[in-house]
Amino acid sequence: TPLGPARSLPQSFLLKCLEQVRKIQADGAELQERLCAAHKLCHPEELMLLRHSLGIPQAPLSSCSSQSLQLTSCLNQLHGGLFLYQGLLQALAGISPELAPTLDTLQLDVTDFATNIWLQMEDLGAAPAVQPTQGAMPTFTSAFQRRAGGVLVASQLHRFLELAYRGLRYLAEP
Amino acid sequence: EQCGHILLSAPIVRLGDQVTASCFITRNCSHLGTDWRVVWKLEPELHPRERRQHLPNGTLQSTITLPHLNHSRVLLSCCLHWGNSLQILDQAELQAGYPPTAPYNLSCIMNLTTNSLICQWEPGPDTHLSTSFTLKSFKSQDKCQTQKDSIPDCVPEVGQSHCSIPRKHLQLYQNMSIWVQARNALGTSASPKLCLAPMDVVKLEPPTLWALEPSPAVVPPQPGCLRLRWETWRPSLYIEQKCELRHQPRLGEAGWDLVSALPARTSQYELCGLLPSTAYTLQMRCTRWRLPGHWSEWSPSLELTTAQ
Amino acid sequence: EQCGHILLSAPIVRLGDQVTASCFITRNCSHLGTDWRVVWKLEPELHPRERRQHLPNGTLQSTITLPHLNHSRVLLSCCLHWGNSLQILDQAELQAGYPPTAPYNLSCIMNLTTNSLICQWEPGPDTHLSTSFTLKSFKSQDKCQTQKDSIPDCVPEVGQSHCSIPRKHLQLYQNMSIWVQARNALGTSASPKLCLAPMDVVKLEPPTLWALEPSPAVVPPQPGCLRLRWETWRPSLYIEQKCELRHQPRLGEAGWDLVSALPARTSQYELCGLLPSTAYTLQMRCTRWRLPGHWSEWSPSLELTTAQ
Repeated sequence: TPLGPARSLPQSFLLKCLEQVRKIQADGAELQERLCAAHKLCHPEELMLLRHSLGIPQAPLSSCSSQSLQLTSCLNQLHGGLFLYQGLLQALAGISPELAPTLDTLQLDVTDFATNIWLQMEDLGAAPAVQPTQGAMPTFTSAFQRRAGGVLVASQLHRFLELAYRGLRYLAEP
Repeated sequence: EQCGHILLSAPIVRLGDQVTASCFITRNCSHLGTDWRVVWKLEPELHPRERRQHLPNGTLQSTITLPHLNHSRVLLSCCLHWGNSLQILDQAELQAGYPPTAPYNLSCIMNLTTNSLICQWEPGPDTHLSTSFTLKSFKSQDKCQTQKDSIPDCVPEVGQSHCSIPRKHLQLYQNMSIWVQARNALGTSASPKLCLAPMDVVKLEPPTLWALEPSPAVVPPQPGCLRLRWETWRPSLYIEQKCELRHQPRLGEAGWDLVSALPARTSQYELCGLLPSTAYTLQMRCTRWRLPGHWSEWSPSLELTTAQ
Repeated sequence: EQCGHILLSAPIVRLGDQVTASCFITRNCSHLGTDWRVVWKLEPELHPRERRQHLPNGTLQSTITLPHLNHSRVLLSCCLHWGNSLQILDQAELQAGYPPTAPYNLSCIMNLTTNSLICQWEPGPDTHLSTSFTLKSFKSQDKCQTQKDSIPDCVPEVGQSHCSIPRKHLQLYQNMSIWVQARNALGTSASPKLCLAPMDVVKLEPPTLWALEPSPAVVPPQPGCLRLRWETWRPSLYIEQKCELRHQPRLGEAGWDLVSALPARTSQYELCGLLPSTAYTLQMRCTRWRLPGHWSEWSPSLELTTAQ
């Protein structure tokens, strides 16, 4: 079954991953709450047109769904997605003085999580030969775009992590 | 390029002024088909007049006019009602307020503890805008008509209406011109200028009062008299001073009695003309004297009781 | 050129070591005539052996030897007794102490409020010399054998034996090697190294205990039972935890009873087996669980009384 090597994943690694997902989701929720309170940008659905024009990329996580979980590919997609979100969060720099600390914490936590996944892939001997390089990032040209981008990236990241959480929980089941 | 973009006549205006805001819906939104219309969302909710026009390059310009803006903050969102969803295309924040009025009641005190000139002022009414205050000054060798040397601006902590100019920027016995400048997006104002020499606004710490220890060498005080001594604040010993003593019976409604023009220090002072065997509260304050200065606060009380 | 000049064998030595100091009286003092002699003044007063010699260039060299310096500070003055006055020509300060011993009891806690790793240590005995402590660390991707990334030194406030490494320098879930380096003029020492992942030394704030509001929907508690609920510290909601409850009768000498392995939150908990109609004090603490962490402090007490 595709789970074969799953048993080789240390339980502590999975527990840490689950904790990190929850931590990043909490960071993301705080960023969204603040964007809603300060700038009335509360619903990502109101920013679909903007997302289209900004061209904010999404990250696939198809290999982590519990129905068809392929461990190595799942870890690779998870790392690729986290690496993408590192870039997107970096592109939001200068969002606003009040939100900068929340954005910094979110970025640090995403970077930490990506590192852990990469190291585990190395331990499994499943890490790609070369670290991924960041693709083209959207350019946010106004304060509004950075804030709207913040809402979009945070909500996308939340959905991405929901999928990841289910996959990791599935892997962590004894 | 953005599908929609807001342009304001001015991002910051005077309260009550007119403001116009235009949203330009470019042809980049052409992929939307025709089933959309521009919608402005204002926070707080306002209902301005709106005017639309199609520009030669196919861009739609929707302009709203707020004749008399009487909110200090308005968040404008240019949206599209598209299908059954509302899409936010751009946002802009409108601010309204007043140019700063001149700060007033500027006063300064030379503090010998912190060795700095501490000035404070009244900022004046709220301008509703982010307003910065700066304490400006320069050294002068005349009555502040001409600037001799500059002094770095003193920038108070945010929201504070006082600032301290450190000793290294001061010439204690020369005049300096001091004023407060207030600045925000709508203008600048300045307080009236003070012209003072730091030492002439020195404010001393209060002196210390002591009861006189009864001793064989000293004849006990007369009835209705009290014996005490005092010493001015040590760091001000080099300053010639005069002091004032006030006293009142501890109990009862009698007000303070004042003894003025007392010397800066004395090893023994007898205060008479008081009610016998009555508990008295005494306090003293001092000021730089013959040269100008501020009175110190009153000293902590000394409680003494007159003999029978 | 100076009339007299002191040269020390070493300005800083180990306590108990020998030190020599020479004072060179140059010919520049020739205008003094011959009625003078060299006098050493030491503070604290010591009486070292003195040796004098005339150098070829006419300079007089007076050398004193302190065989076992057992004062941490000695002020040396080279003087001339000239006529009936004592002239100080030069001064030098001798310091003596010990090289730093290795700091010990290094421990660290990840503080989620300040979002920093706070480490503290025991500095070891006084060295009598100005000794600086630096918290050094590096990120590792194994068990701290090899350094992956460096981390800037953490320099504590003067005299403090703790230092905080901010979040931006930390990888919360990766190992880092941490040690304390002590340095003074006589040497350097280092504490044993710790190897830890910051989150594995997280210390949570205590949970909050509440009495359960009596409500029609809820059957009143059995005699000798209490109903309560609790919630862990909000910023730690993402951390899987276990908690412990301790309780004791408010009066009397009975010690604490402990209920362990409780879940991180519960909307309703019934504690039974207690004395009926007795006032109890309850406290709770929690720790990160299945993953390592430190126990929080005990929560503030909740006072509840069991039913009749």
